[in-house]
Amino acid sequence: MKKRIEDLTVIDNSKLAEGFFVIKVSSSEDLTGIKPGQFVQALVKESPSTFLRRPLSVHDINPSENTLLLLVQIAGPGTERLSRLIPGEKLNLIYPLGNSFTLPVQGERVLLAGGGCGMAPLLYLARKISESGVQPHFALGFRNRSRILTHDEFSALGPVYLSTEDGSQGYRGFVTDIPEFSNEHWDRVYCCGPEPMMKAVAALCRKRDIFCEVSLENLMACGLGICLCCVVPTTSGNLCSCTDGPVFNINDLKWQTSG
Amino acid sequence: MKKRIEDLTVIDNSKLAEGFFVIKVSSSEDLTGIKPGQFVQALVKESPSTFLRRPLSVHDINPSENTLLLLVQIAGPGTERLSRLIPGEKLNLIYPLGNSFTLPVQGERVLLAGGGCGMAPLLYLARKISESGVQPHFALGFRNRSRILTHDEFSALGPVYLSTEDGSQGYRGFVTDIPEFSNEHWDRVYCCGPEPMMKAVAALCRKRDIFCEVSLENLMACGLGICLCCVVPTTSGNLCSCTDGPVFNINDLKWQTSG
Amino acid sequence: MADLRIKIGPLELRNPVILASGTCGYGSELEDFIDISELGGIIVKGTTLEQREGNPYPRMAETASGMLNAVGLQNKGIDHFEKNIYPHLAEYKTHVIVNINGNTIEDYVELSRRINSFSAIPAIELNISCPNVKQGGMVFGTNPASAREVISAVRRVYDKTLIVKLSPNVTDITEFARISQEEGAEAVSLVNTFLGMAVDISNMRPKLSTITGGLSGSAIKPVALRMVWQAARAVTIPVIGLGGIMNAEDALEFIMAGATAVQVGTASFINPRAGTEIVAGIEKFLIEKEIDSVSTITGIINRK
Amino acid sequence: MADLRIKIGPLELRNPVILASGTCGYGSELEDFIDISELGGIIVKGTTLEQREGNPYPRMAETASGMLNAVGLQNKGIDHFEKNIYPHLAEYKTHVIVNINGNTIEDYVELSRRINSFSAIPAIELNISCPNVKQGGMVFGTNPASAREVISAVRRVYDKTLIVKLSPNVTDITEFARISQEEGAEAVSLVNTFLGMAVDISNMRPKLSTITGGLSGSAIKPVALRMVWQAARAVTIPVIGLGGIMNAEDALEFIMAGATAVQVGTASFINPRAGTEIVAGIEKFLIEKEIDSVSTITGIINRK
Ligand SMILES: Cc1cc2nc3c(=O)[nH]c(=O)nc-3n(C[C@H](O)[C@H](O)[C@H](O)COP(=O)(O)OP(=O)(O)OC[C@H]3O[C@@H](n4cnc5c(N)ncnc54)[C@H](O)[C@@H]3O)c2cc1C
Ligand SMILES: Cc1cc2nc3c(=O)[nH]c(=O)nc-3n(C[C@H](O)[C@H](O)[C@H](O)COP(=O)(O)OP(=O)(O)OC[C@H]3O[C@@H](n4cnc5c(N)ncnc54)[C@H](O)[C@@H]3O)c2cc1C
Ligand SMILES: Cc1cc2nc3c(=O)[nH]c(=O)nc-3n(C[C@H](O)[C@H](O)[C@H](O)COP(=O)(O)O)c2cc1C
Ligand SMILES: Cc1cc2nc3c(=O)[nH]c(=O)nc-3n(C[C@H](O)[C@H](O)[C@H](O)COP(=O)(O)O)c2cc1C
Ligand code: FES
Ligand code: FES
Repeated sequence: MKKRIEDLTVIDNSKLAEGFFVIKVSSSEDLTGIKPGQFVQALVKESPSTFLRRPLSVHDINPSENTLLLLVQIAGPGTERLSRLIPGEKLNLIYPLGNSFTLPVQGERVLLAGGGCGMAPLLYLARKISESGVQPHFALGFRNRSRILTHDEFSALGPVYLSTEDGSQGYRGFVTDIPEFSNEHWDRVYCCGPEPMMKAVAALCRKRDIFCEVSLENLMACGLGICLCCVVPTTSGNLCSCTDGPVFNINDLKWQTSG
Repeated sequence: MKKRIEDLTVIDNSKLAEGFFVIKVSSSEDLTGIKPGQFVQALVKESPSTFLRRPLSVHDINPSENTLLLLVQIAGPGTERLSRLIPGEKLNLIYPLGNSFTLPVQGERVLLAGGGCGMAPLLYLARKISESGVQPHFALGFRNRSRILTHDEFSALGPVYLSTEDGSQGYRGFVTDIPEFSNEHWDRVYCCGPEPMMKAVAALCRKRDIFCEVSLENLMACGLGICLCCVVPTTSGNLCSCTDGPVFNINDLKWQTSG
Repeated sequence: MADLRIKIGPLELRNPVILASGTCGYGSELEDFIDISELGGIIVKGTTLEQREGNPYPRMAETASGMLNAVGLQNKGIDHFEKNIYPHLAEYKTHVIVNINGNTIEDYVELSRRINSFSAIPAIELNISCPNVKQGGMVFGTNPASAREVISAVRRVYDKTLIVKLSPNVTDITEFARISQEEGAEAVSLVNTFLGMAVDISNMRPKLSTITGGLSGSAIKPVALRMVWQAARAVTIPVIGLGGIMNAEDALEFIMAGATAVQVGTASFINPRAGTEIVAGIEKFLIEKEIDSVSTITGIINRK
Repeated sequence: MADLRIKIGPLELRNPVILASGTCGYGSELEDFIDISELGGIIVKGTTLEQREGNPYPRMAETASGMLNAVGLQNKGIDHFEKNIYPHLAEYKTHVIVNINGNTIEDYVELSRRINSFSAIPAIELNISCPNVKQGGMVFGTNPASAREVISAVRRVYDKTLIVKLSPNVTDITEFARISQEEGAEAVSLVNTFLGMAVDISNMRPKLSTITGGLSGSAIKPVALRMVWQAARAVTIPVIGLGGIMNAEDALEFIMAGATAVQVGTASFINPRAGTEIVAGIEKFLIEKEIDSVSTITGIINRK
């Protein structure tokens, strides 16, 4: 799909949990060519401290409404301004950007592991996996009960295993402490979340020799493969996480030391 | 009155004419000490291109509501953002700033001449003049009919003489072309408007030896007499229009060349 | 219609808007958004003789109305360029200029010699102003004697249009503009990025892996504009102005201050169509003001 | 409670936050908003021997995250200062420093001699970096030999704390910091404004009456911070950092980069309470991080 720059219209913006919002925007162009794992570069207007665009994963696509969902965690002035978008406002996006997750093949057992705003790309991925006839399972980790992000859309697609760091809901600990993660057989693990989580998941997968893709959130200036600011050291040299990624197979990353 | 910095609450923001807005803000502090001709420095949040505050005249004060009115003309990004303030939003102001008009004494005939957003300080001035027992008269000039700003509040206080450049309403021409201006006797003329208007009014007054005060709109950075950016050449050297002004007697200004 | 054509030495550009090196890749990255041929030219990524991995991540930090970068000239080297990139570039219907970099004078000379033979590259931009490399780069661009040496050496081997890209990190920009002219450059372009830094107070460390990096974007416009104005008064060769140009108004400020052409850099990250929109905006301005040709307003503030 | 005290030569400041010259008037302009005595110090307006009218209006232009000014040292001269301003300043319970300016070395010397006798003024800030005057000012601050000459001359007649305010419009800031130290200054402060300009495209003229002016505000922070970091590594005397400090986070960046103290400039125009809020913010940061004293984090990025 060709990249485009477009003013989309905000249809809805709802608070999911403290500091987390889901923004729904509608497009006048066809959105169905977007692949799971791809992201957008959002223009934040009217924030004096936001000079560059903000990269955000495609959280979901609703083809019948032709809407795109973003799951945004307030991290600073840019995301704060986005969290105050009101229906009817325009949101200028450059999209779709980046590569995408490798979909499983029939009969494989797949686990989608994530936490916080790292859950963002997993919903659309799960939907695509589900559409391809494979059942996604989810391992989702949160700091505590109050930080759990609504997961109805997730459970509609497959079983959800939860962990909280303080044990206030689900298993106590990190996603990697979820028993199903270690005890069951997985052909593929897809992960997006805070770097320590992704590294822990990667380590586990490497040990058990499971195919694992992670989606990185490196700092980006352009999102178009131009500025070379978002580089990741890989086995084939410095690659751009905005064009060669954000999705990487853990075997290509130079993270292995932590495994 | 001491200067203060305060978050006031927007109560109302209505469009007066194309590009003109009246913003009403309420304060938790007493506003009655503000003098006619004084101004505020408004903080424009969420405008990436607005680094400094924006000076705006006090358009009116309603002591019973403890509200302050601003008459804003959209001139650029700062005033544009202000024009979109919605009730409930906060507007941070530093006020009251500057000197004030010299009120007339009993029995004097006074004319308040202005146009465009230069009308802003004249309403509060007229109210104070009226309270002091003197009847204000108004000479207001506009480009054309559609640019005329509602003047009900003005006519409630005294007779209003109108001019439009194209003659679409009132007298054709500039405020100085209004017959009452030239034909009647005036003890004092107060003027605020575009520089050419003020210079024309000043010239007329000087010829007829009428006491005349004008309110200048020099570019300002601080509004506090610190930066010395807003200077006006006067007979006593460069003075700050933010502290020694914005109101100046025309005899003190070095404009006289045009008279 | 207004006449937007300008000349840089022997080179005629259809309009004065060029995409800046390092901010437009090799052009292809922007092809989904704009028709590269509508531009006056593009200057492709900083190129070196050998392949370079650049600096470690993080290489970027946002600042007020600007950004810092510390890319460090990551590129695959001239061989790769010739084999894999040049064929595509040769198809663009606009001028494609290569921005060249080296550690030593010999590097610059060798690279210029190579590029001299690429028939579809009518000009090079000699980058003596990259702040993000330990050797070469800004070291040449902040020392008058070194600047003279490298420009003169390149001039001897390069016989097409030579543009020297100056560093703003100097006391007197006119000195470097004059040296470029004296050594036979057809034009100077300025500015490259300002050396800046940012600190992450939460972990009490610099935000960039290299501590310092190059500042670009709107923040630098007033200083860049002043330098372009100074340089344009100091030399007779064309000055190509850049630094914080985000829209047509910004571009017009540079042109009125004396820039024959302008480059659009960081703006393309925020609006990939910035370059062509600036072309359209300049034309619109001229038509509205009933000015026939963009050259009428070049340096006009000096004449009013 | 964290210990915010710092020392500039013999001078102890209760905290490292000083209001910058030209942006706090004589202090009294801010008295409705803050208690001046809560600050580490204030540096009053640029003062000259004789009265000056400054430059013609317009003297100001807003830019992206910054502003240009071309005030040109308007002030009533040292006699007026002594008679009408000094008595009030003498009452402040914080250090009041005078920023001094001259056309010639003799001016600077004579002015320093005069101020040396004012018992309530414990320090001067020698401004060799004003970009808005034709003579003196930045001319001294961008030429190493002249800088050395004026600092050394002032040092001979001034025996209290001497701070040299450096210009950022130079290739190598460390050279000027070193010269200041060698000539016996107790501290350097940097940066003054960057020489910049802006063009009004509607009337095709410069926005400032003087064409160029001094850029201040957030826009300059990354470059100012880099210079402070460089200077702090080049000299052993304290470096006072400024340039675009708008809040406590910005101030902490400068301190972590090596500034012993900071100055708050343009920020006071937007928030007249910026100075005291920054004091409070630094203290809050230290308490939250359980750091006893601000000096612990001075230059910490160089040690991590
Ligand atoms: C490919 C990609 C996809 C992303 N998807 C999402 C998403 O779906 N939902 C979401 O909420 N966020 C997502 N992010 C992160 C999001 O881009 C940042 O949180 C956002 O840019 C912060 O902007 P801000 O102005 O709010 O805060 P800033 O003030 O810019 O930053 C606040 C803090 O967050 C850090 N930060 C900023 N940008 C990033 C980044 N890219 N990665 C990690 N840390 C960062 C800063 O260093 C700083 O400490 C994604 C990032 C990338 C690169
Ligand atoms: C004491 C004083 C009282 C004022 N009272 C009012 C008022 O009651 N209502 C009102 O609408 N406006 C008033 N103004 C003018 C108002 O401050 C400017 O229109 C405003 O600052 C423009 O900001 P902006 O961001 O919208 O536009 P900018 O982009 O900042 O400016 C747009 C255009 O307006 C010009 N401009 C900017 N500031 C001024 C200024 N101070 N004077 C003249 N031209 C300016 C600029 O040069 C530019 O051409 C007053 C100004 C002063 C100094
Ligand atoms: C990410 C990035 C990479 C850059 N790479 C180069 C380069 O390789 N060669 C070069 O001469 N300039 C390079 N520059 C500098 C730009 O070409 C330009 O001089 C500078 O960014 C100022 O212009 P701007 O403010 O419009 O971006 C780079 C700038 C950025 C932001
Ligand atoms: C309006 C204005 C007037 C100034 N006057 C002086 C001055 O008289 N002497 C001086 O040394 N610096 C002067 N400066 C420079 C400031 O002290 C400071 O060095 C500069 O503004 C950078 O800091 P900032 O970005 O925090 O404002 C002035 C700055 C401004 C904006
Ligand atoms: S963000 Fe610019 S190359 Fe990836
Ligand atoms: S606006 Fe700063 S002194 Fe008047």
